[in-house]
Amino acid sequence: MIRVTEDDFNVADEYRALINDNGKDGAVVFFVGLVRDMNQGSKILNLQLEHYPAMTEKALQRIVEQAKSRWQLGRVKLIHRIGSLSINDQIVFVGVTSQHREASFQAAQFIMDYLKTEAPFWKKERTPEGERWVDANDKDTEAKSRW
Amino acid sequence: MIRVTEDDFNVADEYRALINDNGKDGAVVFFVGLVRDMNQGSKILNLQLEHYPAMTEKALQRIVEQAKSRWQLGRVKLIHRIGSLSINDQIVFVGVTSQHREASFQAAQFIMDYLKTEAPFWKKERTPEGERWVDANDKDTEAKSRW
Amino acid sequence: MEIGNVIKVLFFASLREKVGCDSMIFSLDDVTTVAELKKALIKYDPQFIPVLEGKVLSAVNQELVNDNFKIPDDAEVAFFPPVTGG
Amino acid sequence: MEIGNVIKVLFFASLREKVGCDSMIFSLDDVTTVAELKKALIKYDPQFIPVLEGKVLSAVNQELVNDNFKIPDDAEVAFFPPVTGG
Repeated sequence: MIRVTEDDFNVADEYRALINDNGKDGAVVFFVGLVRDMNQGSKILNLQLEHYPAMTEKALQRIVEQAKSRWQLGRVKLIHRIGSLSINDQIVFVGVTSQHREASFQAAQFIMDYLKTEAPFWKKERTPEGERWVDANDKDTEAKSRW
Repeated sequence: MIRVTEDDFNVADEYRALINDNGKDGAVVFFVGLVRDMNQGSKILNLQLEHYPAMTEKALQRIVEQAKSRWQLGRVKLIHRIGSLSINDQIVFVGVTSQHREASFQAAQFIMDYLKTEAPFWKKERTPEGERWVDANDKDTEAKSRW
Repeated sequence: MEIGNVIKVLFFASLREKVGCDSMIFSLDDVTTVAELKKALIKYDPQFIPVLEGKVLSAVNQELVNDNFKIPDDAEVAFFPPVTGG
Repeated sequence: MEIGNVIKVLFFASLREKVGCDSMIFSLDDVTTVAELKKALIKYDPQFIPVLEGKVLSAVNQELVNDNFKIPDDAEVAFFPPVTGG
């Protein structure tokens, strides 16, 4: 259900695993987060994703469990990459299935909002001007407050 | 951007087309709607999707344009199948990219809410008890009213 | 007979099955709105009562409209039940 | 010397770089809460002032906690900046 890995993931494989032999769910929502070429006004060359290994899976597990207790979900998959990433690389995958679309949409957003504010990952960007830690975004804290 | 077709679609191909050479967008949200094995209390054997050919693409185009005028979106793809469909078959695909996740999540939901209430498609289900037209869902009308 | 406002009327899904026909041509001079077209159809054949009363959506020239919408000449008017795609 | 409450303190990301070290062991008898641990660290070395003041998140035994959280014996306490994953 949770994977934290240096390896890339394959969206088609994850999609198949969510829908195979799953006749009861009519809705699948996925989110993929990718490395953008610009951030906070600078061109990005690549980035490094640090995390707190002992805590990461625990934190993600808790977020997914909270989502499952709030909405009637079928399957949930959450993958987050760590280590060195380039432009356009996949960073995070959230896939949720449910009978009706509302639950999947809500849960996928809930998971991302919590992941963005509670899961111990930190991005360090390399730009033409040098390296810098990415600043946390106030919008993410606001986004979480709606739940 | 819009496709109305009897043919199945491939989520992996659609995903690739959304992210290829798209360094500026950090978020991709997709929704896939599938034929469920149960609906409104009956086992479903298969279903037939009728539409109003002269109107369908026009209606979908308008929905996508409304979404694009409300949120800053990168790419949008909307596919809806017609004709004969079996359990677990893919019915509808919505894929949206944007710089940040909020716009993609909102737009994908907006598109689905409008599609569910304004696009001229009708499902006829075959159940062990016979054929029946699917009833429109009040929840879909409510969902639309939030926008 | 002079032909005035020629309207093509389409029916879809359960409405098409109730009417038993997917398309009709009407020449109706006094009809200006969708509501009036419904009344004229019912007057022409009371079998339209169960078809056109209740939750029926209307499109004129492939755009959803409400009952007060004025129908232009040579329009394509469609009646159908609430949609159930997606 | 009697060793009382042994605490492992971890730093991540920009805090790790500021401290120049990712992990320390402290034996601090009077420390019961996260706030007191911060004070004790600053008293031990004023270089912790710019590290621990401002927006710092704290986790005790891998769970996010606030400043009033009571630290159990043999805990792992982590300090880090607001997270930026996803």
